[in-house]
Amino acid sequence: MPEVKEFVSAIKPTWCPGCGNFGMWEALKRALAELGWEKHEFSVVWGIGCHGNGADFLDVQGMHALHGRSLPPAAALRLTRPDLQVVVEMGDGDGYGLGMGHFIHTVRRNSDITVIAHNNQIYGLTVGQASPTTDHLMPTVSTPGGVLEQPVNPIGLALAEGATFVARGFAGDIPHLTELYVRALSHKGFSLVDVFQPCVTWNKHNTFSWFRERVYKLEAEGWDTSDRVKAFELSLSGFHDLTCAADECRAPLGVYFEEQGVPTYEDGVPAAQVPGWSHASEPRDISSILAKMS
Amino acid sequence: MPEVKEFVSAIKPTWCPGCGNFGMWEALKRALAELGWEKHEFSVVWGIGCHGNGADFLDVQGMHALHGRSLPPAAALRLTRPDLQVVVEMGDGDGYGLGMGHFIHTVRRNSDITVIAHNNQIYGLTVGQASPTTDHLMPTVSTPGGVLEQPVNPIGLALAEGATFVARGFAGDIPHLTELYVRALSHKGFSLVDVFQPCVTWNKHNTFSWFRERVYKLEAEGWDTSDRVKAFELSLSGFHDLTCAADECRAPLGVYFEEQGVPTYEDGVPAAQVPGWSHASEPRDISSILAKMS
Amino acid sequence: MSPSAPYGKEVRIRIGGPAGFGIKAAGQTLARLFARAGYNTFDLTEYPSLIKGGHNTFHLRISEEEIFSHVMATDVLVALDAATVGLHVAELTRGGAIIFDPGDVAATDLDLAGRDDLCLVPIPLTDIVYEVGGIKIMRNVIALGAVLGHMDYPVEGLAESLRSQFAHKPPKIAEQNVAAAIAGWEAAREAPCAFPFHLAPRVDQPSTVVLDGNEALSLGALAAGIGMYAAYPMTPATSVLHVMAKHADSSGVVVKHTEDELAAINMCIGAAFGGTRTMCATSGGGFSLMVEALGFAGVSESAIVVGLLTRPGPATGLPTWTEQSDLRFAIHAAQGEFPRVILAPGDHAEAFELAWKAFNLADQLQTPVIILGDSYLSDNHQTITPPDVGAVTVDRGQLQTTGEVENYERYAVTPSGVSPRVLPGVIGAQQIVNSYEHDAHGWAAEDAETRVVQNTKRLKKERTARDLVPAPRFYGPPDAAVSILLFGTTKMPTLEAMKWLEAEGVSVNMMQLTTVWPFPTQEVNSYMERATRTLLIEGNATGQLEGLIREQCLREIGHRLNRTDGRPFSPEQIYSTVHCILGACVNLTTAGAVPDIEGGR
Amino acid sequence: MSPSAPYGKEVRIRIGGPAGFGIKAAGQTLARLFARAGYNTFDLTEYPSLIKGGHNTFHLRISEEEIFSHVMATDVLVALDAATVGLHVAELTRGGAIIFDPGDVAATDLDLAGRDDLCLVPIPLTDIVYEVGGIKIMRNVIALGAVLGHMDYPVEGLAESLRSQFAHKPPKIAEQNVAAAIAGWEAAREAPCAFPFHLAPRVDQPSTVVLDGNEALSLGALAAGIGMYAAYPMTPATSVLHVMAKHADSSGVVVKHTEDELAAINMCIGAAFGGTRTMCATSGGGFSLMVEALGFAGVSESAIVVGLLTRPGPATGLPTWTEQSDLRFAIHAAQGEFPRVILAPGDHAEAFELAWKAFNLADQLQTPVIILGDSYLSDNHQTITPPDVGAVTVDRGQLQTTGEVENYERYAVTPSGVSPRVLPGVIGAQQIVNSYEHDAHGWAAEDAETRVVQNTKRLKKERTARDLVPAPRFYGPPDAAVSILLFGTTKMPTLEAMKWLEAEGVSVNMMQLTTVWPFPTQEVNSYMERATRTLLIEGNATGQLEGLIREQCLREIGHRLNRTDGRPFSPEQIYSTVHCILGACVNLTTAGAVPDIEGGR
Ligand SMILES: Cc1ncc(C[n+]2csc(CCOP(=O)(O)OP(=O)(O)O)c2C)c(N)n1
Ligand SMILES: Cc1ncc(C[n+]2csc(CCOP(=O)(O)OP(=O)(O)O)c2C)c(N)n1
Ligand code: SF4
Ligand code: SF4
Ligand SMILES: [Mg+2]
Ligand SMILES: [Mg+2]
Repeated sequence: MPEVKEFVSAIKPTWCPGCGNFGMWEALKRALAELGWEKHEFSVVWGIGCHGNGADFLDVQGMHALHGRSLPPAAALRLTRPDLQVVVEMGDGDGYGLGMGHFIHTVRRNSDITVIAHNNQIYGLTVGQASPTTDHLMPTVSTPGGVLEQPVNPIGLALAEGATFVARGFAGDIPHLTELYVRALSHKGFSLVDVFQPCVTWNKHNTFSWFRERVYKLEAEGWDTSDRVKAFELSLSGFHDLTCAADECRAPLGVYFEEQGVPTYEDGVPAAQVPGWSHASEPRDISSILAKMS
Repeated sequence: MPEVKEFVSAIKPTWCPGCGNFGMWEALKRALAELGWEKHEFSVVWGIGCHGNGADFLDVQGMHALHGRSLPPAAALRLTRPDLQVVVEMGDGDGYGLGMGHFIHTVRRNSDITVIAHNNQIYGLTVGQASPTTDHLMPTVSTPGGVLEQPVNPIGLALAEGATFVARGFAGDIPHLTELYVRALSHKGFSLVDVFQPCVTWNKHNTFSWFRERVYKLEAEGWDTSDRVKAFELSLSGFHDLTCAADECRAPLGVYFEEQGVPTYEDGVPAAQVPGWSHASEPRDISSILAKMS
Repeated sequence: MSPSAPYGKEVRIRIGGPAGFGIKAAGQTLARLFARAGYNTFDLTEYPSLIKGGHNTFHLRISEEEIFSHVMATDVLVALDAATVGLHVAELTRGGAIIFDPGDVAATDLDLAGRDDLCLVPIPLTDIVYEVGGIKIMRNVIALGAVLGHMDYPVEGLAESLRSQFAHKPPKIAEQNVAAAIAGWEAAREAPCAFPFHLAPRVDQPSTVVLDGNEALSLGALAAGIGMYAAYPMTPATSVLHVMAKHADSSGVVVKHTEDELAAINMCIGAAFGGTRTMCATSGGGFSLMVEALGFAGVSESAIVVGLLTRPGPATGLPTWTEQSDLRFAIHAAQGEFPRVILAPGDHAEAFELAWKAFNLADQLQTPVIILGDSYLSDNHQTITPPDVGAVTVDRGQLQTTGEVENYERYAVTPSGVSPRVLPGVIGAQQIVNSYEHDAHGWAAEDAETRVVQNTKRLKKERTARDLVPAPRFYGPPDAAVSILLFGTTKMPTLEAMKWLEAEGVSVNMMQLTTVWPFPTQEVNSYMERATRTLLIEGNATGQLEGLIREQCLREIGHRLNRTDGRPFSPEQIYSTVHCILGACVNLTTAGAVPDIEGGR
Repeated sequence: MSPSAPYGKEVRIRIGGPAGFGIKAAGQTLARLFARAGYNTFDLTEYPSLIKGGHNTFHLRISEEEIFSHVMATDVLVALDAATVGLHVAELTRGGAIIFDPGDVAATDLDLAGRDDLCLVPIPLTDIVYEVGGIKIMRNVIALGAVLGHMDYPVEGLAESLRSQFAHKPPKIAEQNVAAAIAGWEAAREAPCAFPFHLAPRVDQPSTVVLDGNEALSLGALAAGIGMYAAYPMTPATSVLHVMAKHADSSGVVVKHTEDELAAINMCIGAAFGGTRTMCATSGGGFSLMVEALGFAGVSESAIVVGLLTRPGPATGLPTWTEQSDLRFAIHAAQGEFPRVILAPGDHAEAFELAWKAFNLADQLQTPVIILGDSYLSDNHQTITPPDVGAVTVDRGQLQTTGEVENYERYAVTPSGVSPRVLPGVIGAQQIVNSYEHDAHGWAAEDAETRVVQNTKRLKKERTARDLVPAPRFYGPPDAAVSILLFGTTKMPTLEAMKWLEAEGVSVNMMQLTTVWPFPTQEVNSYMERATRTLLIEGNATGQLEGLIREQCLREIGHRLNRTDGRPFSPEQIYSTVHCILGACVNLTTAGAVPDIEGGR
């Protein structure tokens, strides 16, 4: 069973010093080590963005997919390789912008994958434009007058589509984030961990200290993780505009909602019970099908 | 002011006899006449599907867009033509499948358009495959073993993204549907009317009678349209599987949620206050911009 | 020359009426009937993009000899509504028959365009329905009975297939249908004029199958060991999804109707990463959405198969009709440069063959393989000798599915450009399958040297492909008065026309490009070198194959025949074109005419 | 021949170091300084796809004469880290200088690759920062001061521009920066070796502007009266969105950062329906997502402008580098066949000109117009005479924006193929702008005749376009030893190389295709007809322009120069290639070499 450091690849991380991605990287390595996953027992799929650059820094059997398209290949890999666990690392622009359609449809499918969203509320790699989760009225280089949209509410959306595990973490609290990862990775069915990941270079608003002033832990308050509607209500508190004070804009961390025992998509697909490559060791016998056609 | 019949085009509808689209067609014509909209005061944008074939049957200044892409052109038209109201007619596959991303992002933008979804819970024009709203476990030609996904919950999704007008109608109740249309078309900001539209040819499950056994009117029960969380809870009752009995699977009709006075996207865009073509009557003077570059 | 009468070796039947009345199903019952009776059949369904109403037709060709395509001529026209007569009377051959319901339209009101050679066969379809206590849809069955009756062909076969067809329904239904068929059969016997000759069931004929192009493609994919099929419905590719879904559980295929085509192809890439043989199919609009991922498959060296079954564009275009205007699009789709293989089946047998070969090529080359077809291939049925399942091979190229590796490099540079592929799940197979340019391990790389090395490595596979892909196919004599060049489904009507021309002693040969990319420059060069007159036939306006030939071979085409009205080329059209090129245009008096050829009668 | 020393007319400065230290900003301060002083400048920024770290460089060319591109040679190298010296020492010209911080690396540890001709200028950047009580980022300003000091160029200009640059900040900041600059300037004066010659501010020079290609494109679009710009960020197109957003409110442009590129282009089509001049720009990956809608614009006859600014692919490829490998993709993207215009600006002045002309062409032809550029155009700055705003015209073609119409037909058939366009909002302008094939009104149509009529009508517009699009541009003598063919940004280094060759008496001419589609067959034919030796230069591996010429002109290219390492062609490379073609290869000893040309000193 690999130790934490064995998940470090030969490439030195190129993230900006102080970037929230470091904390997420560390937490994932710890969670993997804690779960004792061997490198040939799982795969990681990344989207394109600063978060995606992480594909070079984790020593795994992975895939660096297209911008916004990390979920379809990940879901298909899980569906055709029952012997592999699948983890997705996506960005907020990547996963909730371009990839929004895939996100919603993967949730309602209850694909048995774990999705980690690097939610820095900004486009990092393309130098600081508004992302779908950028706070209302925040000015960015692509929205100098401030963002006019309501930020995307990933947790609310996931809940609306029957998600079975929805959590939120913070890159600034690695031990807590590691716990969330361990629970999400152990969950059977679709699990989402949306992580506040401060971008120290482009997002001067949602900084580490900004979050530290606002985050609190649901566990600590004995939150009931079985109430979908209450969880939805809680997700609305995620909507905050620039002006709102720390005591108003609380940011709950932890598991919002969890439901066990819901059949996964893979459960429902007979052909998904063996590795897909095993069907192609020799030509398939189609005589019975042909017989019906004469 | 055109009368109902004046919105009928020269092309005779080709929908299957008994199709729910007839009722929606009729209700829209009535609503337009009731509102007294002149044909040059609004535009209609259709997606591709049986619903979209309606583009040929309504005598308007409209656009028959790509499959799944009716919202972006509609939103852009509204944004660049403050003098035109814009209505979208989309399908469930069209708007909630391929078009899901645009749907979510248009909602959170609070674009001042009215979106009518022809929700027949099936792909009509391509002969009966499962749609994103097909009931759980329903077998179709593309899912002979039954649909494994949770159906898309358009109302819940819209509510999660801050929608300001969310309603559900039924093609089998034209007067009530007309009322909903009138309210939606009069609403300032994004309005969604998701309409149960029985497909008599391919969807043998969600039939007119199936709905008649289940629908009830929110107005009649004095529903409070100002509570987003309660509306969300109500939207979950939209999740029904094949087996559930009429008395369990109630289908609420009417306005789930309504919020007035929220600024629209158009309100926030200074350039959106005059028709876009007025900027191109002559070359724009860019000397002040050039001056900064020397 | 006026339309020829039906002749001994062949009968052509057209059933016409509004959509939604089971015309296609009825027609196919007839087709199967004659196929089982040892005849060759070819049927063509034409329909608009709506579910009910409009004008649909089903055209069936039944022949003792080998046939390659539909024809325009019709010997027996079944008019389920009045409009059908006016629309198709011109296609009727001399002495041809019209079966119609006098309840729909009086014989005297039939628009016969002045023809007096036709045989009117009034059948009270609706009345008979009531007599047998059936439902309206049974008009079809009665009409089928009438067709057989008029042709003096035994009705038992039909009765049988109806019984088996309704076996799962209460026996009453089957008997009603049989009664209806017989009633129609008898009514037709009373027709004033008799069918000029007799067909009879044939014995000791080799067994055949009747299938459409999409079924042939699906069977090929299934035989190849496909493990996942992901698609979003789009005419004419839709039915591949249906066929795959139908056999998914019994054959062990994961079949996913995805949220869109972007998901479909990206799922294929994910499944391919896991070592699964995978395919998605669509038409031009969906393919447009797959373009970026096609490049992803190229740079990540993923083995996927993409079906591009074209229809007339641009955009939504004419959904249910046919065209060959996406050839260049398929060749150049996606930013950047990477190797791809494009196979273009010319008929149903080739659809099966090229489908399974596509999977081998994808694995051998680790790059996307496109199967380029069109509506004419997808929508229509042929009787063919059962596909040669024995010939199917599975070659997965350099693939390790299990075990252990050391110092693995996913993108190791090799002479062929193909790198050993080791799947995730294998111990030590750390790798990044990457959409960025990357180094041998798969890590993103931006330095000039690595870029050139990896880009060159990938493009090398296009040269490697040349030795693996199917060569162009050659038909006809080595030397000919006219040498035809084409790709894809145009092969069918061309072979048919060549048969007629050959019978007239007009020598024509043909080169069909089964692989359109990499382009078979050498073969085309030597073919054109030897040609007296060249004729290029393609279903587009801008001459896309012609442009390819000019670019690759620096050669000019002599004559060209293009078509863009959404309808397939007919053998009649190709036959006349060849005659025109030879300076003696045969002026066929109607679209429906077929030549009176030697031994035709 | 070894690298030449800096010479009187020109100085080349390279600043190198890790990303995120304001290298580009600092460099541009310098560029503006010299531009204002009457010099021509050209700067090239090279950076990897990450935000901090890595190796970034800014290369600035300053010249009295007209310059067309970057060069590899460097006279003054500012090394903000040790690595920079080793990476760029080979580019240093004879007697060239290295400005570095002995605090980063001791002079004795500098990797000079055995060069003894170089001038080392140690400047304690970090120490000076502390002296003036500034922050680390000020190292740049000190370095700039040192560059000027070493060149014995007055520091006042720099001081000035720093003051204006920090005008909005507390005065303390500005003064710190000025102090830093002066300190650097003075430190450099103490260098053991002096700069071989003196630059001085020039007087009475015509005023100029310094801008990059994306700014030029944006200005062209703004001048043309653009009303909506919709885009999703993608390198190298991203900054067009930033420029547009910056001027949105003041210029009255709706600027939308969309959820994806599908939305961007479909929004453009919706806005165009409303009569708004509209544009979206992206790179290959985003363009892939726009493909289907490009066809929608084609069939619906929507006037939109699409910027395709390419980078090396496939897929994510090398985001921040340059390539010209999407030419064929741009020409053939989308299913079906429809007219399109593709314009390829060769430099910044053309970017402005072709941008505003693109909007006229889109309106005149009512079809999509693509502006094809690449990273080399987008990312780099030139000093140019201010774009000729007076020359800009607005021609909206046949457009009615207000009033009333009767019996309107959106798709009326006309000789030119262009139909009168009447906007929604006009009384009586009922119409359906349709993605389906349609009739004159816009209603969906499937009959063969309407299809052919409308498809032919649309394609007719491609012929109409030929008389409207910019013709190829010709440079150099009518007859030449070598005739160069190219499109797009390759024009820049080629013109530079031609200047050098001309000075040597080597006669070279060049044809630049400003419009790549419709293809200027005639012009290319007559150009090649007259050529002695042809050389085709394009930044791709498969010879895409070459293929086009072969297809359209049936002509073979003599010599070719291709590049796919993501780096732009350098004039040095083109210069040597021409010499090689002429049989006397000039062996430039290093990449950094530039020829000692007549009057060079
Ligand atoms: C189709 C496509 N469009 C645009 C891009 C350019 N692009 C790369 S990363 C990115 C956004 C990055 O933002 P996010 O997804 O939030 O990731 P982050 O960098 O913040 O981690 C964009 C627009 C692309 N690679 N592909
Ligand atoms: C990109 C693309 N993919 C697929 C299609 C084929 N297609 C046309 S309509 C349709 C689905 C129709 O279902 P829905 O949107 O629910 O509309 P309905 O027919 O039920 O009204 C599909 C898949 C298309 N036109 N474009
Ligand atoms: S730009 Fe932001 S997100 Fe990207 S690496 Fe730097 S700090 Fe992290
Ligand atoms: S198929 Fe269904 S949705 Fe389409 S027209 Fe017929 S009944 Fe209506
Ligand atoms: Mg982000
Ligand atoms: Mg539907």
